[in-house]
Amino acid sequence: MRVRLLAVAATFAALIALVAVYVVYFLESGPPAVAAVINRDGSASLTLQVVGSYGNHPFPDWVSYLVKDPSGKWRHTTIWKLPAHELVHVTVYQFDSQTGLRNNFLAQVRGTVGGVATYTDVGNTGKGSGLPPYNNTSLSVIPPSEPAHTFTVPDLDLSVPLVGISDSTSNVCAVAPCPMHFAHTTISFSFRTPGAGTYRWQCFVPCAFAFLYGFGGPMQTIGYMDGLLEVA
Amino acid sequence: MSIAPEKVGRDEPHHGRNIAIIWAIATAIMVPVIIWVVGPHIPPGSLTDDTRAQHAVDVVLTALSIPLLMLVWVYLGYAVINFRADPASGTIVDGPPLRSNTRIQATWLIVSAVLVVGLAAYGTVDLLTENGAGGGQGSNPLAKPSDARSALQVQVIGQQWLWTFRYPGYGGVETAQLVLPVNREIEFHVTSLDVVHSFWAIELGVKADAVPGADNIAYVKIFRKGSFQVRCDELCGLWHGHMNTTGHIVSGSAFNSWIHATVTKYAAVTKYLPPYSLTYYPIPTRNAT
Amino acid sequence: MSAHDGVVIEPEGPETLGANISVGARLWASAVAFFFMAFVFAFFYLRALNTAHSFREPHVTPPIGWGVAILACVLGSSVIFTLGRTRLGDGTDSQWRLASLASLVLALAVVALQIIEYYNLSFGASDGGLASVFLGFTATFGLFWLGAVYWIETIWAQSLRGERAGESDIANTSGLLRPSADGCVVYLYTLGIVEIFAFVLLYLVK
Amino acid sequence: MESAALPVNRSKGAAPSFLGQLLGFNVIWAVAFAIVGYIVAHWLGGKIGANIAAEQNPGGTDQDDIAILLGLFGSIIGWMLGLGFFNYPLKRMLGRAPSLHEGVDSSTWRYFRLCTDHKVVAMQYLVATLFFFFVAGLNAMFIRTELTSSNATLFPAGNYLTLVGLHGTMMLTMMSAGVIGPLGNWLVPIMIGSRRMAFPRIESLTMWLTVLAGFVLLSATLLGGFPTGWTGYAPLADQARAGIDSYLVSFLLIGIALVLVGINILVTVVTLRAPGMTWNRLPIFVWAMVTTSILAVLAAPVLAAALYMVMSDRSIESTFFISSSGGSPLLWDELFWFFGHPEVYILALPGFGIVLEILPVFARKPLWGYRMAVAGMFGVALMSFMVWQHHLFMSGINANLRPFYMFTTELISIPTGLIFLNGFGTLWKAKIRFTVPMLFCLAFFFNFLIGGLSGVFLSDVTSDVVTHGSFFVMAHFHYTIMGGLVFALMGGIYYWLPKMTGYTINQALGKLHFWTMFIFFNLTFFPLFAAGMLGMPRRVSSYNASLHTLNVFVSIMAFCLGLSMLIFLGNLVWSLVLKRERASDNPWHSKSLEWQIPTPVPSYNFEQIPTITGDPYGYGLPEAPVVDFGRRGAVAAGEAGA
Repeated sequence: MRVRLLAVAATFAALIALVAVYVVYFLESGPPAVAAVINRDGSASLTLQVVGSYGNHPFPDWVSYLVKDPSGKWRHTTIWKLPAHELVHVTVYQFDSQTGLRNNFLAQVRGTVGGVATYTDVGNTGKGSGLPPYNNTSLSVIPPSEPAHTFTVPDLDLSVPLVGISDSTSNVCAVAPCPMHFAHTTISFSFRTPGAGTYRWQCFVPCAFAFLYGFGGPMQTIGYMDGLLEVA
Repeated sequence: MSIAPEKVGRDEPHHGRNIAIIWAIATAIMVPVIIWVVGPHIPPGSLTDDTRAQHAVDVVLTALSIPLLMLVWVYLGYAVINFRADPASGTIVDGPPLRSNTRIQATWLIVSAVLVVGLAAYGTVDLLTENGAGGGQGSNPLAKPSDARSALQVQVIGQQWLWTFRYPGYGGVETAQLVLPVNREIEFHVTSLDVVHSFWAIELGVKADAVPGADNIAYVKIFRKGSFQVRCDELCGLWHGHMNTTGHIVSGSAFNSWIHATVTKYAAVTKYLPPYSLTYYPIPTRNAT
Repeated sequence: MSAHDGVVIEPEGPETLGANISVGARLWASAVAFFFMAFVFAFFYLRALNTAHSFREPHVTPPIGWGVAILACVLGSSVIFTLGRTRLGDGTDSQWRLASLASLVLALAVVALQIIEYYNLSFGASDGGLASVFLGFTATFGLFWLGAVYWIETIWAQSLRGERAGESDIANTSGLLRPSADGCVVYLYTLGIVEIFAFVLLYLVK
Repeated sequence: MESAALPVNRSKGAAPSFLGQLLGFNVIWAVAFAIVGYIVAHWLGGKIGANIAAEQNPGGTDQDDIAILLGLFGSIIGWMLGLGFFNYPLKRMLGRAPSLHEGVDSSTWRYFRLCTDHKVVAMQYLVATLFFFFVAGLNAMFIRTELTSSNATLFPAGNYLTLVGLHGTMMLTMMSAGVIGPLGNWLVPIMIGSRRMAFPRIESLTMWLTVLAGFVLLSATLLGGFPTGWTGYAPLADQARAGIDSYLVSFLLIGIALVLVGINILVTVVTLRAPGMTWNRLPIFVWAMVTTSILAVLAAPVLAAALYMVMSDRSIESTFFISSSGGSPLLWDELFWFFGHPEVYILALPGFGIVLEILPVFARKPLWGYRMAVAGMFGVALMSFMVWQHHLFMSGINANLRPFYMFTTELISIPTGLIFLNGFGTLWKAKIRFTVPMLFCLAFFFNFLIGGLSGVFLSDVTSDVVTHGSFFVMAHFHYTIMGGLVFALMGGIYYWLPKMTGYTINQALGKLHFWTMFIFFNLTFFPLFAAGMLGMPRRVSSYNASLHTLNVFVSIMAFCLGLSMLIFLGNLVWSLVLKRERASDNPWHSKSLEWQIPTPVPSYNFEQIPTITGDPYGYGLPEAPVVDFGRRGAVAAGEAGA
């Protein structure tokens, strides 16, 4: 009886341990939340970069967003904390090449202050269409073949297409975080946060390499091309 | 413990009659309660012709299920109370060795067959007269409303993970807001750009799967102004649970001014859209280039 | 359980196992038929829908020569095995062994021909609905056909071993050669019918 | 002739030594070989993939599906190799005579390897399916935890979908094996007076494939999870990460196991019935297993084909489900539900069988309307192949088909209703004993009625527009599967486990388990009908805030239901492991054949094949003959064996 009791207790303990492993290493496995920089006037600044290939473990060839934390360090997460009812100034350094949209409707800039975003090509010789590089150009619609990604928060009706670098560019960054000397497009815009809550955001360009409709893998994984805005 | 046959010759109460009386009373109380007290609160309300049809069916089905529910519950309760072995006695007593009864079986079969055929007939007639009751009917609807020709066509495009809407009568303009006029027949054409979604306009009583390469038609006529929720009803990936939006129902004139404002506002992006089509075939790229 | 040791258990006659194999083979054949029904359904369904007008891309033309060869080997293997089975009852064991060997060789030829055909295709799996159905249907048929190859082989091997032991196949009731061969015939004919369907749908229907 | 006699039970020599057992074929080697098999086949698949799909499947992505799928198949081969499933086929290829006997000895090791004793296989099945039942139940608890908040935040959204998929797939697969595996394999041979199943090795194979299927499914958590739920809708399945490969292979294994177990049961019932076991005397549980097996044999192959198509789409990039390239997502819907609807009756029919088998024992009355019950089960089985498009009412298939499928769906309630009439006839003027198994059977009727009536709402297209794909459906099938099958299974476990294990199960704990499970089951799922009608789609992690209170209530009730299942587990551990009180041969005073033989049942079941002289429901007629064992009778052993 005593031996059997001990055996039962040991089995029970082992099962509890297994459940704990399951919860910690599978269920709760997700990226951490990083706060945006809060400016003197109460507004927030969010600095992001988008890379064509993350270049690190576990998925080196996945596209990904990164965010700069208040200490100025690039962090690999897509869960960002923002203040409620405040202006957020977003700067995106976009290092990926152009893919083009599936639904061209998303070629427009929506929900930003002024309905525009500002685009600047850096170290990027020009568009495939032969147009000159953007230089602090404010746009409300961009040609639908140009985006590499979008930054879209459907619940806020906020959507900004992120123009990609030209395919002919050789100076391409392959490992995140990307230093600024690689070819990229800088996109900046501002939007006003709503009341407290958690809002999901995602990319709408079919940019996931090797997945059907370009929408698997990083496009369906929080920490890469999907994330949350934790507005508080 | 020993096993003994049941003592015979004891006066048995008329169980059948008792059960019938209790059942009749319970049904007579519950059916009116369901129809007049609970009935009005059964979703999905009376905003559109579809929800009215659905509500009517739900009330009828609930009311019809009451006699069955009561039959089983009353019988089970009665049996549990009256047909129990005496736990105090150490003897196991057998019940009467009844094997079957053709009359009861035949009655049961006939009654259930009549119910089923009646239900199917009712459902079919309902489906035909209510223009498909808001369900997606595929590209060739079984039942069209009489004023289908003058209906406002709205294309619903599901994509991972956003609903967009095109109005083919207004240059195929595409928006992320669903705005509909009141008191006008509306013809939804639901399709998808990638995986299977399902367009569920909850308060409108409209549900149609969005299947890539297929056109799924649903009709609705809305009677009052207001707003409604749209949700995705078929698992479509990461943000399936968040693929929702709020639609608005406005007066005919307000709709006209809204749609013209939208056409003007979105002119720059509308010129980039592919021509309006009932289905779209995006390249099933696995290679992002 | 040792308390029950020493109980005399009467042995089971071989006819029970024979009946098992006989009924089991028919049920297995029905399961296989339903499996391929899914592919037949897929063929007609996708052909009827013809989404994006891409069911049959112009260059998707399955090579009919290889198709005929495979069909001939499948049917040949089945028929020869069946003929051999009738000899198993006649008492002419040597003819039965020759027939089952011939059937086995033809059955292996089916697999070889199928592989060669794959190397000679003018299209790949991504070339539309017909190409998908073609590759799915033929590949799964090949898998089930390997099962038939295995079955023929065990019967033939058991018969050979019986010969070495000086045992006649008719008497070889403990080996259950006859019910096993009967079951195999059922399976072979099921696959034969499936292959006829495959041939007609994939190669002939325009 | 000497060789004509097939040894069914060799006399058991001394079991091999511990070391001999350890080094022989067993589950330890199976696990080791499965891992090696995965690695080797994955490497091979990588080479093949690089050849045939170099540009599509660049190395480095986790989308190297050829390698991953081949790896999973390699692990199946390794698993079977380690358990010794290839020994016999190889012997047959070398021409050795068939045998029916492998791995049967009296050591505990027989529970950890291929064993041809149907009672050992059944116990393995019971432990395995209950294990995965609890794993899937635990996932349900996590799902309810997430749903305590109306805006998904507790678990990352992708993990939540994997959780939903794991819960659904594991429950569906393990519960379709949950009755036919343990109870079917244990009871069918004994109930029909046989010593074995028709194909004992295949019986063992189905059990070990089911175990592997469970672990392969769990491996999805290591491969990135899968977002499709248990229905695996394409093309989402084509698009998903490699976790879906685990789902596909796992479901394929279950499909194969279902076909094989179905064939095995059918052949056993057709060929191995004892003398006098006419079709009219077959216990109703056996009829339920027969009808379930018919469904399994015919429906599961279609699923296997559909799964193959998804694998093909994912690995060699065919286009079965991609509409831009001549395929169609609707093809998956049709094939999956052609399997899927019979599958839900694979889950329902065993419950009917258990309930109708137990009811007469505790009502002390014959089963009322036996022929009608059999007809009802066959009616359900037949009809279930003709209703599948009611899952596609909103999918945009040809609208003209709907009235037909509405009609057939409603028609299927006629044979189902017969089961209720059987129950009621049996309870009429009965002498009910409220034992734990009986309580579960009575609750079955209560729950299944609600499940059935809610099904009428779903079958009516107009009403289905509201309820389709919502929590209403979810509540509906939990009422039929959990309220029906799981309640019946619990009743069956409490009823037969004393016979199967030789130990009694604590009745007081059993009653506590029953009442908590019954109350909290209803409190959990009944409110969800309302949630569905009010606009809560299935499988969402975020929902309208107005439904928050309702969901919190349901979650709390679900946790209580989970505690109730822990009482069940505790009862099993207490009764079978700790207390261990010997059960008598026939504690319930049943007339059924399985209760007339000694407890524990010897490995050969019957000293002599019995002669059946009546059906097992002769209650009310104390002298009604049921079986003649012949051991004390006039039939000499020599005569019977001739």
